[in-house]
Amino acid sequence: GNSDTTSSSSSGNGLEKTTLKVGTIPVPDSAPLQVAIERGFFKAEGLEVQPEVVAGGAVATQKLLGGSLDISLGAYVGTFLAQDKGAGKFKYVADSYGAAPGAFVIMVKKDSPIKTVADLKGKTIAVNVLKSVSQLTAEVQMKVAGVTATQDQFVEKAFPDMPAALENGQVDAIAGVEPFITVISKAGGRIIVDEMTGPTENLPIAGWFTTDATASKYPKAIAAFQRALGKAQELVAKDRKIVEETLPKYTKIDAATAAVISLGSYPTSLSESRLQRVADLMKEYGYIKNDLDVKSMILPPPAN
Amino acid sequence: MKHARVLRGVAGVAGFLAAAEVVGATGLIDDRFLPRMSAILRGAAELLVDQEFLVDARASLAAWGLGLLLTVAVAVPAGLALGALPPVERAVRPLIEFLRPIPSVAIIPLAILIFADNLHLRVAVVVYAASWPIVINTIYALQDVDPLAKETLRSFGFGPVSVLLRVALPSAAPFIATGIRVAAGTAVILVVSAELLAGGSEGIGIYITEAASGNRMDLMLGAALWAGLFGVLSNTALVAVERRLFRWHDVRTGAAR
Amino acid sequence: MLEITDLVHSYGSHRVLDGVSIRAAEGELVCVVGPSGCGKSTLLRSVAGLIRPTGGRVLIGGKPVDRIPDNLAVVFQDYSRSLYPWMTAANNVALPLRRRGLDRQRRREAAMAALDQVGLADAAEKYPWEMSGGMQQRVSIARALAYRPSLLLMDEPFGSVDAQTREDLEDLVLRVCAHHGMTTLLITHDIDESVYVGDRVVVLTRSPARVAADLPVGLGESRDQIATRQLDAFVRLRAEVGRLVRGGSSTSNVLEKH
Amino acid sequence: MLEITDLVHSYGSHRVLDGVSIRAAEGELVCVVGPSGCGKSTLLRSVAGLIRPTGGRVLIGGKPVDRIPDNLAVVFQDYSRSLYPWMTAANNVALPLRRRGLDRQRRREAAMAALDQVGLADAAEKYPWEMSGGMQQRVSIARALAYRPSLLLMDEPFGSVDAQTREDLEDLVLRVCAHHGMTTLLITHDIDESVYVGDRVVVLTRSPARVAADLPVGLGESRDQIATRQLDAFVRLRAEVGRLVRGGSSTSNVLEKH
Amino acid sequence: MNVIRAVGRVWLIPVTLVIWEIATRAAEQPFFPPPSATLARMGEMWLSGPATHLLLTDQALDDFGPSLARLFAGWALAAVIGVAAGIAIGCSPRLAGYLDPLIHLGRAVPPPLLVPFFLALLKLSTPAQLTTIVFGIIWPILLNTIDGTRTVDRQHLETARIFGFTTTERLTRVIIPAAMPKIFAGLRLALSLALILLIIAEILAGSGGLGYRLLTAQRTYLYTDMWGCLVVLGLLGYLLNSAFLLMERRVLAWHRNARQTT
Ligand SMILES: Nc1ncnc2c1ncn2[C@@H]1O[C@H](COP(=O)(O)OP(=O)(O)OP(=O)(O)O)[C@@H](O)[C@H]1O
Ligand SMILES: Nc1ncnc2c1ncn2[C@@H]1O[C@H](COP(=O)(O)OP(=O)(O)OP(=O)(O)O)[C@@H](O)[C@H]1O
Ligand SMILES: [Mg+2]
Ligand SMILES: [Mg+2]
Repeated sequence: GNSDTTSSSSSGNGLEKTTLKVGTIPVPDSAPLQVAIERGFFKAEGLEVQPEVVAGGAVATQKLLGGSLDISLGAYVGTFLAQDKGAGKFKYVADSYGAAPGAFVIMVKKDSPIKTVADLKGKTIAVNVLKSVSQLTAEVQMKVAGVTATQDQFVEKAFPDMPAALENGQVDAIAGVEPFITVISKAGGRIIVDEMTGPTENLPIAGWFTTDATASKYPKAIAAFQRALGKAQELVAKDRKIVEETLPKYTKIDAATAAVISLGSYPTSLSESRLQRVADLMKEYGYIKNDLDVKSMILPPPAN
Repeated sequence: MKHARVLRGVAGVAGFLAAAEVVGATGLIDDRFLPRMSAILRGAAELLVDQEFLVDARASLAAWGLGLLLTVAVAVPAGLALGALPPVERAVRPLIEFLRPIPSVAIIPLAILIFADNLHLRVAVVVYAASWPIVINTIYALQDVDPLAKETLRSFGFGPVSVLLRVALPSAAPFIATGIRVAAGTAVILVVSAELLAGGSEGIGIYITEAASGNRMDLMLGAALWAGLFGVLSNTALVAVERRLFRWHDVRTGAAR
Repeated sequence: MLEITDLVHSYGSHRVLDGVSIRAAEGELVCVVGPSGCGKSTLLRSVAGLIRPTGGRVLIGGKPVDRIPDNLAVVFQDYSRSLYPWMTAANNVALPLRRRGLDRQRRREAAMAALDQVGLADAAEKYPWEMSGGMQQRVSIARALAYRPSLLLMDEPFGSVDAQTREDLEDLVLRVCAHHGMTTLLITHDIDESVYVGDRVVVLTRSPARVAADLPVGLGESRDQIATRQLDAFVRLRAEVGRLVRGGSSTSNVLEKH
Repeated sequence: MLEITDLVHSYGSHRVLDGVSIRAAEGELVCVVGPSGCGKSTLLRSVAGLIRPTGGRVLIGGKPVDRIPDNLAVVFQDYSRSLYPWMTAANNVALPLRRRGLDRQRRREAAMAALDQVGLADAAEKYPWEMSGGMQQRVSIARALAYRPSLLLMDEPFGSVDAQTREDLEDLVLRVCAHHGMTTLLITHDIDESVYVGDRVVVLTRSPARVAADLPVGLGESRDQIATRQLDAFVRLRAEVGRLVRGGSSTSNVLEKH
Repeated sequence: MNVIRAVGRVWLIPVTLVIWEIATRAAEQPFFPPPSATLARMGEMWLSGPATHLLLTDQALDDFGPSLARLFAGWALAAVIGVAAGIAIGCSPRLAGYLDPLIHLGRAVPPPLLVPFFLALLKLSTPAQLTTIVFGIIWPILLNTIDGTRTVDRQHLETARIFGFTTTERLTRVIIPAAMPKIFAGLRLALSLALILLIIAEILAGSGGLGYRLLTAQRTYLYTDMWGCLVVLGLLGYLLNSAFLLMERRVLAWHRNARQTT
């Protein structure tokens, strides 16, 4: 498109760094990045974004600290945890993904005696990463149902292993996302509860973050990144179709699946108050000990 | 003779694949959760024409090759030094035995902090974990060198280093080579594991991560199959080299390769 | 040149050498005979500095042997284990010549010459495992001779070759040692050989080994396989050594336990 | 009992045996002599079924050798590699006796007796690497004799022992073979020995080996180390074999290339 | 004399510790806590229990007990299978022909990717964990055993054939003793690998044990805890290895003596 023509004009606008290594996870959360790359939004800012797959938020924080990434997608829960434990100082530069109905659910297998959330008491629940947003919201839902979750009832399982683990009885329930929800449903699995209801409705899930050091070293480059991504985020937020088209390009979710799966939301602003909800829940459920000053972890996009 | 071997190998693999398929077909494994062997094979075949996978495979191969070369370059001299100098070996042993059981899941996060470059990271992880079989085999092989062979050269006035390089090393070489073959397999695993755990821009492990996100088990396991095949090929190549280099060893022993 | 004084060696509590004294002048060829298992190889290994004897002293050129002496070559009893299976005969012979500072070409020439001398010119490119026992033994003799050591130790070097080859090799060793003034200690089981080859014959007793007799041969400089063996002195000495090995005591009493 | 007919063997393109025919009757002791590297060990390995000869036939008791024959014992030239280093001398000797269906106690007794016969009663509990070359060789002789095979193959079995022991062992082998009616093929380099021990002496030519002569010894049944060796017939035969080994042609012409 | 020997053996440990302590204090990297902090935390986690339990805390018993049992079971199983299969393959070129490609295929597939297979096939998690361990550590045992079996001195084998040894005798009296040093090299490699695979298996199974503890420590950014786990692993590795060498010294006494020089 017309991105090529604009790129040359804006490349000279004094970016400290024109190449950014950005960690992504091949999940719907990072669709806006893909869109921004494809549509040349970064190029227009004079930025070259090199996406790199990371296995999860924990690796992303390591890679940011080690300097092999400049910016990465990261779930808020994980990053807040890292910040609280003193693993490093991080700054979110853009929101990416938020909860929406049907995108995060707890499932059991067809003939499971578990009917309600309360039945999960003492049962093993698989989450993709321990102490992640999945686990946190599961704990919240259980508390809402009047039972207390214990640490050792959660086990870590990669999403692709969940269907078999559930079927084999290794775990009693799983906290899943798409496209695995669809897979399990097809095998007769039942959804017990949507994790993102009640206290967790619309909970922010993941955003783009960097370290304090990088943020203060390359303010202009980060700002450029924020602008470009912001444009993509707006597009995606408005039109689910774009996500559906983009997903097959950077994940192995095919178009047919992409068309039917439940997606989260793509928030267009980095809202301190929304993120504070995450931090508060974490404090309430003992994930972090101290009050987290979310404000200090946000680098709002330039008013543009 | 050679043909018979190849045929047997093919028969063995075919037999295994067929058995795996039967296990899937009889429902011993639920094929809703684990694709059948035929599906995996189809996935593996699909990968062959998948440009993205080919790029990934080439990247993993490069990391593997570089890693293994470096491993050999580091581990063989280290093994020789430790095997030839028992006091040093005794002093270093606690450290080595302390380090050996540290798993890659713990090493990789460390390596991420130290190596910013993905290639360096994978190579470093390979060198760390694949060195042990070579080091240990070298130490044991050196213990097995005929003392008379060493004494012969010593009696001609050769120094310890000469004896080590001219007698001990050649005598030990066949068993060191076996260590290298073990290491080659380990290195494949480590490259892929490092990619799975640490991520990156290209590599078989990256491809698997992507396939996992779409629940494409067939592609995941197809990629894993290619990694395995890669092990077979590297082993075949190494054996061919061994057969040329160590003919003297084979004829002295009952070795029938 | 070589002075072995009161050499004692025990493996654990098992005493093998019990005060053995042998002297060899520069260029002298001393044969050592003695019953199987009496300690001859042990003696040789002590002289070569390969084992540290429990007691006694070995001097070479006046200096005590505390490590492997310079300018030494050894033909081991177990010759097959002392050849390197990954090298051809020629390379096995040429290898030690690196110590002589020869370049590749010269090493090769020297090795070929030595192999020719032991009748293996054709087998230069063979690997040890492609050679018969006797051929392997000859390669290790060639290796030692090509090295031109000032002290040559040989442990039953002709045990695996036929009578004709053996005689040829005996003459070869005599010639080479004389020509280069090598001091030689040769262990053998063949009594005729010890008398034919040696300037002196040292007879060891049954284990623990002591020197039963140290007999000068005195058959003059030149030897001939047929003529020398028919000399009266040869026949007498041979009988004497034979009797000593069989455990009798010396009649000549010369030089015994000096 | 043993019929070797026109045996041919080549290693690659290198012909080693070139039509060797040897016959041994039941209980006969045939000595094979020949130049180093001519193919004696190759011949023995063919008879033992360890290599498949390129051509010709080996029959044992009328049956062709296509695998290792039953009731066979071999003393290898490279004795040190044929003893198991993880076993004591006694266990090395006793191990094959399991074939004979003896219980542990009896095996042990037989092994001790055999070791005693070769003069190693004291060394029964030693490991091979604690023994001298000659002792190891005697252990492998003891192992073969204790086994009481119907066919005994020995490749220079007395090469590493002293003259006295050698004579004792020669007499021992003669005694045991005669007593148990073992058919024996004995390779040796010692011409005296071949005549003293053998019922027949087969002389092989230089490589590629052919039978140069097949001489009946005919010195009668009983042998004595001193008396026999002084017999005229012995001295004559010895000279004849010596000449043949050195490459001359047979004067007696008897039985040559039958 | 003995003191000097002992010092010679262990001097490197305090030296390394001191250097590490200085380096980590200087770096102030939260990921690299100083060893003193790690040790203190380890004491808290595992060694502050009642004296009746040798000071071990409940957590220590929880963490180590089942882990060690799995470790030994896995290692022993791998040893038996690896040595048996290695000898069979080493002895039979025909069998080797059939199995070789499969073996090399199998050993180059990352164990974590095979876990779904094991889980699907074995359902229960303990056998699946054991299978994971065995599958991960068997290769050095197998390859070294094959090598050892194939390279028995030819004359040893010929002697066995001449005297008509039965297959069992050939195996137990000739091949196994001759291959033993190489098998031991494989077993020693596998022992440390077993610890690694134990951790992986525990992580994958998500149940208790040291691996699970390591994982939770990583997930919650408790780096001191994580390092504590690593130190325990290293110590375990060292102890197991020392015990192994003790055993090896007994079993291979003949070998050491036969191979001694001077
Ligand atoms: N490494 C060892 N450990 C224990 N004892 C040994 C060792 N080497 C040799 N012996 C013993 O020392 C004695 C002498 O051995 P040595 O090899 O010196 O004899 P030898 O005179 O060379 O005999 P031969 O003529 O048979 O070669 C023998 O009784 C042997 O058992
Ligand atoms: N494995 C082999 N490969 C190639 N050539 C061989 C092999 N073994 C033996 N030869 C050759 O065959 C010939 C005969 O060897 P063999 O061992 O039979 O001789 P031999 O008569 O026993 O000699 P010796 O008396 O020296 O032991 C030799 O020239 C040798 O080089
Ligand atoms: Mg000796
Ligand atoms: Mg021979």
